[in-house]
Amino acid sequence: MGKTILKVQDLTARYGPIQVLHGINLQVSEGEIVSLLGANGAGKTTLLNCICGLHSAKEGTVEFDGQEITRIPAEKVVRQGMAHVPERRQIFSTLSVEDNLWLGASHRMREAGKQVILQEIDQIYQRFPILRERKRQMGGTLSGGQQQMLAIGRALLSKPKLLLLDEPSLGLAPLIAKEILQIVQEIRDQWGTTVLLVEQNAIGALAVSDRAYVLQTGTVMLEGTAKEIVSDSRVQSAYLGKAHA
Amino acid sequence: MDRLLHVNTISKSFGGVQAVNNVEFHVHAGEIVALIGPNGAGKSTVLNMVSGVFPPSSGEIRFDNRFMSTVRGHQYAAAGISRTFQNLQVFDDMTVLENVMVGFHSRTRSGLFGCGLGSGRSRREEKFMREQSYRLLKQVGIAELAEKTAGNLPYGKLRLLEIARAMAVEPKLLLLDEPAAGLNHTETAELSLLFKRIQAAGTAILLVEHDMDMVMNVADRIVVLDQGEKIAEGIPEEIQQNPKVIAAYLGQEEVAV
Amino acid sequence: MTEFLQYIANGLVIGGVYAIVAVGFVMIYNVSKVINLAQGEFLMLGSMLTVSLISMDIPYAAAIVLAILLVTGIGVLMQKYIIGLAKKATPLSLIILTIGVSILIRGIASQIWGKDSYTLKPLTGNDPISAAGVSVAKQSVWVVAAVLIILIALWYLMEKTVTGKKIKACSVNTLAARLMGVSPSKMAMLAFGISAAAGAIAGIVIAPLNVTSYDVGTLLGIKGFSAAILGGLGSPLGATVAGLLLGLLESLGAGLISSGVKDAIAFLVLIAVLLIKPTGLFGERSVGKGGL
Amino acid sequence: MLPKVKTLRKGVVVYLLLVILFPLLLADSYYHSVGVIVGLHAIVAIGLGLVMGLAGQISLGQAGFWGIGAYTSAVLAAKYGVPPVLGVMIGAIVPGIVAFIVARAIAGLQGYYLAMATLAFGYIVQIGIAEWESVTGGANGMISIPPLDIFGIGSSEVSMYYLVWGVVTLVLLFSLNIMNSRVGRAYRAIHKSEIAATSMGVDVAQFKLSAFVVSGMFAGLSGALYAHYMGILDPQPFGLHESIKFLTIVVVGGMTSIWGALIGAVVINAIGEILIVLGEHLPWLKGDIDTIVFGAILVAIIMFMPEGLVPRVRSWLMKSKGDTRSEIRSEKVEMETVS
Amino acid sequence: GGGGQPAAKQTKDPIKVGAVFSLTGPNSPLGVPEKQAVEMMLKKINDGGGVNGRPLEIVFEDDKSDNTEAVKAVKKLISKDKVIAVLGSSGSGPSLGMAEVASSEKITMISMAAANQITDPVRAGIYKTPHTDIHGTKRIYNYLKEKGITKIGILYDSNPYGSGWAEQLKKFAPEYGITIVADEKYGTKDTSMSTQLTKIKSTDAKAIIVAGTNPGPSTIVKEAKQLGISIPIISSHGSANSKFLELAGDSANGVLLVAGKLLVPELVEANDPQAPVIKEFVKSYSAAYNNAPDGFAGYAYDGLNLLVEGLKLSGGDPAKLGQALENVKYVGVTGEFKFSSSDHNGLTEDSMIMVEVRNGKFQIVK
Ligand SMILES: Nc1ncnc2c1ncn2[C@@H]1O[C@H](COP(=O)(O)OP(=O)(O)OP(=O)(O)O)[C@@H](O)[C@H]1O
Ligand SMILES: Nc1ncnc2c1ncn2[C@@H]1O[C@H](COP(=O)(O)OP(=O)(O)OP(=O)(O)O)[C@@H](O)[C@H]1O
Ligand SMILES: [Mg+2]
Ligand SMILES: [Mg+2]
Repeated sequence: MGKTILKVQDLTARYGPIQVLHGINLQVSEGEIVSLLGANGAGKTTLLNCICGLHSAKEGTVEFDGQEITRIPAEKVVRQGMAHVPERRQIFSTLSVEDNLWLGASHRMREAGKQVILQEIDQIYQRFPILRERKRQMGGTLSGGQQQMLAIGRALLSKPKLLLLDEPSLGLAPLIAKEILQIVQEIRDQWGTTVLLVEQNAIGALAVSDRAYVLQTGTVMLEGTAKEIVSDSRVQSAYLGKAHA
Repeated sequence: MDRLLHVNTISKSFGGVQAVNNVEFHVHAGEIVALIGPNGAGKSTVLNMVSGVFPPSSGEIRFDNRFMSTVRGHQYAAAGISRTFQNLQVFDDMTVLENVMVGFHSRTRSGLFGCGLGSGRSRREEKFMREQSYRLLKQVGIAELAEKTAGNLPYGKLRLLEIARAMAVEPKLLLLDEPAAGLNHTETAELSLLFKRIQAAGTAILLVEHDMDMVMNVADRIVVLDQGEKIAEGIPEEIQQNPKVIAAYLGQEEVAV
Repeated sequence: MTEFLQYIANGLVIGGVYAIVAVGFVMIYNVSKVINLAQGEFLMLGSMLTVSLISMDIPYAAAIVLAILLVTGIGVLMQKYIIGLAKKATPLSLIILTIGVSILIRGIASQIWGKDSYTLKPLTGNDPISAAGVSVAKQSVWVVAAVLIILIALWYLMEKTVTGKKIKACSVNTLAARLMGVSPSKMAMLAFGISAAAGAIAGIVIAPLNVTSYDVGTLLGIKGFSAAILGGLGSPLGATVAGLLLGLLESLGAGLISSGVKDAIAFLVLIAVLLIKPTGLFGERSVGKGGL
Repeated sequence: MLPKVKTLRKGVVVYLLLVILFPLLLADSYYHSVGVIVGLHAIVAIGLGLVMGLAGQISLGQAGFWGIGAYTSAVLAAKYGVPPVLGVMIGAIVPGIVAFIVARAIAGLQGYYLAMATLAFGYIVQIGIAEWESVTGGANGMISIPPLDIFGIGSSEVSMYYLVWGVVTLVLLFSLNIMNSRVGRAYRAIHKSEIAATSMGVDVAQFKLSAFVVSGMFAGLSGALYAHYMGILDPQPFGLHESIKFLTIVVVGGMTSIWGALIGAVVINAIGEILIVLGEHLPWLKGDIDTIVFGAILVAIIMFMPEGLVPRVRSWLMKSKGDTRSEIRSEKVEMETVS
Repeated sequence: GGGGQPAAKQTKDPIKVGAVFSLTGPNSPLGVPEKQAVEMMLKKINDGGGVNGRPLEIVFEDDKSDNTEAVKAVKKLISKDKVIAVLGSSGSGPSLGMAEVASSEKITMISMAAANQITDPVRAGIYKTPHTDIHGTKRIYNYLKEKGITKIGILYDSNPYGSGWAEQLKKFAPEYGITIVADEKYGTKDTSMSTQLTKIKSTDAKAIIVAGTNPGPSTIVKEAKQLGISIPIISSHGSANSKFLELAGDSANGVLLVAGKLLVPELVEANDPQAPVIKEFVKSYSAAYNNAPDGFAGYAYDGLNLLVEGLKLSGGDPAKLGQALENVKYVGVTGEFKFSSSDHNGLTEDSMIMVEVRNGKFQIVK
């Protein structure tokens, strides 16, 4: 494993007066896939939002690639090489599929050049052929699963060092859901992109992860390698359901 | 058993996209039918047509011995159909309880002037709605959140809230679009139990869901769509073995489980 | 017959003005979903500043450029320090906010320039241009030219550049735009700057046709808003067509029916169009009931 | 649930005391006339609040209904000798009918398109009044409209005050009742998601329609009272300027609250009165400085409390009581720019 | 509103009078000079020992050019300040609203607004000083008759000022043998009137009468020129001021206007009874405010003087004031006022003159 690319220290966050994160500590090394598990409302989404600057943390620090980014707004953090596939997808509903993808690469336009990006978009189309078929359709009229593919494709186009994925398999057919997780692994293997993954499908997620954190009501309840987590009895009963019980 | 819902060769196209193509199936009273298929197969579109969001381009839908083509959107609730949404449509500035109370709209009558003047009926209905809504919240297990503003709930709880709100209509048929999305296994298992209870009380369910544990667990029958067409129909055991379904949707491993 | 042609010519000139104002509305709306009812004040500022600068013995052309730059700056500042800070405002309260800003600007203008009207001399000579019994002021040509230039420039920006895509992205989904590395507040400032500049240009090209004063912005703002809506809020082209149409309606209404009800006729047609096409002539793109 | 009802009652009692005592405490007919105007604005604003805050529909043409009410009653009384009391009632019904017809046509429009259509409606009404000279007196207007004289109380300033505020009270209670009822929730549901509301059985079109009709009636009622109070009418006050004033009142007071409309009317008029008094003492506050100040206040209120005065004050009070609900809600809006 | 400073040694109770002018809002270009004229005259009156030996005190209010505010203001003056008479307001709408209150409260009022309705029908105690549109109409029609013009087009602002004119123009046309062949209006804030002019041009009108206040008429004469309209344009007193010349520029040349004599003080004939009054007023106003008075200042000046005459006649008894004014004969800057029980304006069309713009200057016609 390489150097630490993301380091979260004593992070707290609140919505108004309600505190939802109580001192989170978390580290991700370059090239790792790390899963973030936890029940509904545990604070996974909030944590991701704090990391990328969509939500501003109350206390604590976030370090990314050696720089502190704690209260830097998302649009800047993204340009430093972090991509975030947010909860509920957030695609540009009235823009075409292709424009959605272009926007993913928009902040690299100057350095990379149009040709390179066209090629990259083509790679995304190869991975998700349905998107090529629908490239003129408005994003908002895609089916739920198609939208999810678009959101992931769009994020990949920013060539991130660190990719945050918030429930990428939500709403995907089993076949695709599995494929997405494989894709996550491929992305890491091909490009060395580091991934921080939030998933409800704990088994699937752990299968592709190196390490994992389990969040419970805003605190880290457990951390360890994927193997350790899978075999933890508390995790088994709470998150893995009957399949492993 | 009665045929509660009969979907008779309906199709829908959006511009050039043939989203649903001659799909036919039915749901009996008190039955749970699952509608599955790959992303973009047309499941939500079918659900939208059955719930009156838009009409089919061709074909017809019969519910409770009525042709639904002449029924207007807001009359579906009174007719006995209610639904939840894949992309949540919660009234997020109302409290959780109030959200459910809206569900009682079709079962109450007091009008603008009755409510404005505080008529006896409006007050009786208000009390009825409050009590019943609270009961429904208990049933789905979020009664303790009753007075919270709905918008502040986490995703999973919102799904439960939508179910409670849909139940308030006292539907004969409940349409659920991916109710388990975003829930973990434990929560999904609880939800399955809830559906069984709803079914036991006599409500039929048409369920769109990608979580095969849930589908196999609760569905009496399964209809499989692919690219807008029905490719299979049967009881869970049959569907799990159906090679077409495996190829298009489930994938090999799932069968092994 | 010549009257009829003259009505059309008159209508197109007024309509051109409405069109430029409407394009300003569309521009800001496209980025921030704000209807900036202070748009008319940009026109007023453009013409009044030009008048003032000329009276300070600054050459005509320089005064115009300077006035446009000043108004652009005011537009940017307005976004940065007022509209942009009202993050929690709903669209309805944003309407009131922009109305408040316009009252404020108008009030300040009346302190600076008083309530009197002023004239601005035409860009090129006073003589009318006539053909086939129809005559228009030479200045009208400038109005038409301004419409075309602004429209083409905007079309290029929105359709052919990445900045254009970024602007659209902000309008559709700000959160996602931020995740694409696009700063919505910068885009909004850009949009306000462009709208303000367009408004200032409009103010300057029309002032010589009649007069200008601290309160010319109000009515032009309303007319521009009408045209923006009639065209279908998202579309600069729609706004232009609708602006011209509105001008024609008023002129033909006054010419063929009655000058007392010309505005009523224009508004009735507007409502009628909305009844048939609820999102205007070139309706905004919407996903309708998709993606439920 | 129960505490809500209690605070409501407490609010109404305080309100009634203030309304009754005001003319006695400030026993000067000038203040009574200010009170009358505030009341007239409040009636319109409460109706507009129902349309905007509850049903989420914007109206930039409310002064149109106000004007129809005013002219209906004035013409009936001045030209046809109809007793003003009857005229006022008809003056409420006619705009209601107009609102019904207009809303049937335009209630299907969304957002700014609806705003434009209502604005256009307002213009058409104003032009119509000015052009229908034979009945309305055209741009020159009408004079000598008989005053309201109910129960022989006479048309003194105080009796007008109590009459107007009696109407305000009825309108207020009616609207408060609606707010927390089946109908009110249906409105709010439409506001959030028309599709979800429809699937719950809410007839969206009909509800939007009824909100417009009620607001049209309230505006007409106020307009009719205004006509008899002023004694003269011309088309000038019934234009966009006044519509915007009503809108401002509602937004400043807080759209989501019925009390907001009332408080908004008080606050906006109070600002006007304070500026008049200040102008007498601060010579530099002459000329149109007061419009600048007014514009600035408007901007400041929207910037710093976009949800409006009443919801803001309420959340302060709740916070001091340890209740945090509405605070969260305002926080939420920030994230909600989402789609 | 401050008020007059009573001279130091006067001990008697002041006579309290209210004045409502449009000091802000669209009518403020009217209201501000009106207030200035009143303030100037007030100082002079009190310096000269007041009225009937009592100092005069004037309480000023601003109606913001708004009817409702005007009504509120006059109520305030009556109930709080206990004034015995009111001057104002500048605009017709606010004046009519005030008149309603004043007549029901039996307070004397003198308005500075144009509308004929203020004094027609006559109401006890309600007066006005400006020329009405009737005078203007008759003056113009007399001129047209002399020139033998019988067919005209009219183009007027749709506001009360323009509409009032239109009403009189239409009413008196038959009496003078004139046919109105085009009847067009425009909105106060409209940016172009070309279409209305085109329409008039297409008729056989031999003259255009324009009724409106600035800037409308200046736009009209400019556009008329662009359209090549060559028939005479006659404009109402609403645009008879130097601003019109400035805004219309070259296009103003040849335009005829009907106006009060105050427009051209130096051209008033010496044997005119108004000549000394006008001269004196222009001198003192210019000295006080550094610019020449316009017609509005004149209306207010005459209004206050008329009120003072009335106070003198009634011996300061507020109850008799309204009646007493009917007997006042007074030569003012606006004209020679002869109030009577059937005429509360007291002017005739002789108080108006016709002027023509030549080389950017007003010249009296004939
Ligand atoms: N905008 C908000 N305003 C107020 N509270 C919020 C807001 N968003 C989330 N919360 C609260 O913060 C807590 C954490 O929410 P978060 O969305 O981070 O959880 P999560 O782990 O992502 O849940 P899920 O699995 O359902 O997506 C929850 O209790 C939720 O109610
Ligand atoms: N309004 C629309 N315009 C154009 N195409 C549409 C529209 N709505 C749906 N579609 C297309 O119709 C097809 C079916 O969509 P639908 O939402 O029914 O799929 P689904 O089976 O629910 O998929 P998922 O499981 O991903 O939610 C998709 O290809 C989608 O892109
Ligand atoms: Mg989450
Ligand atoms: Mg779907």
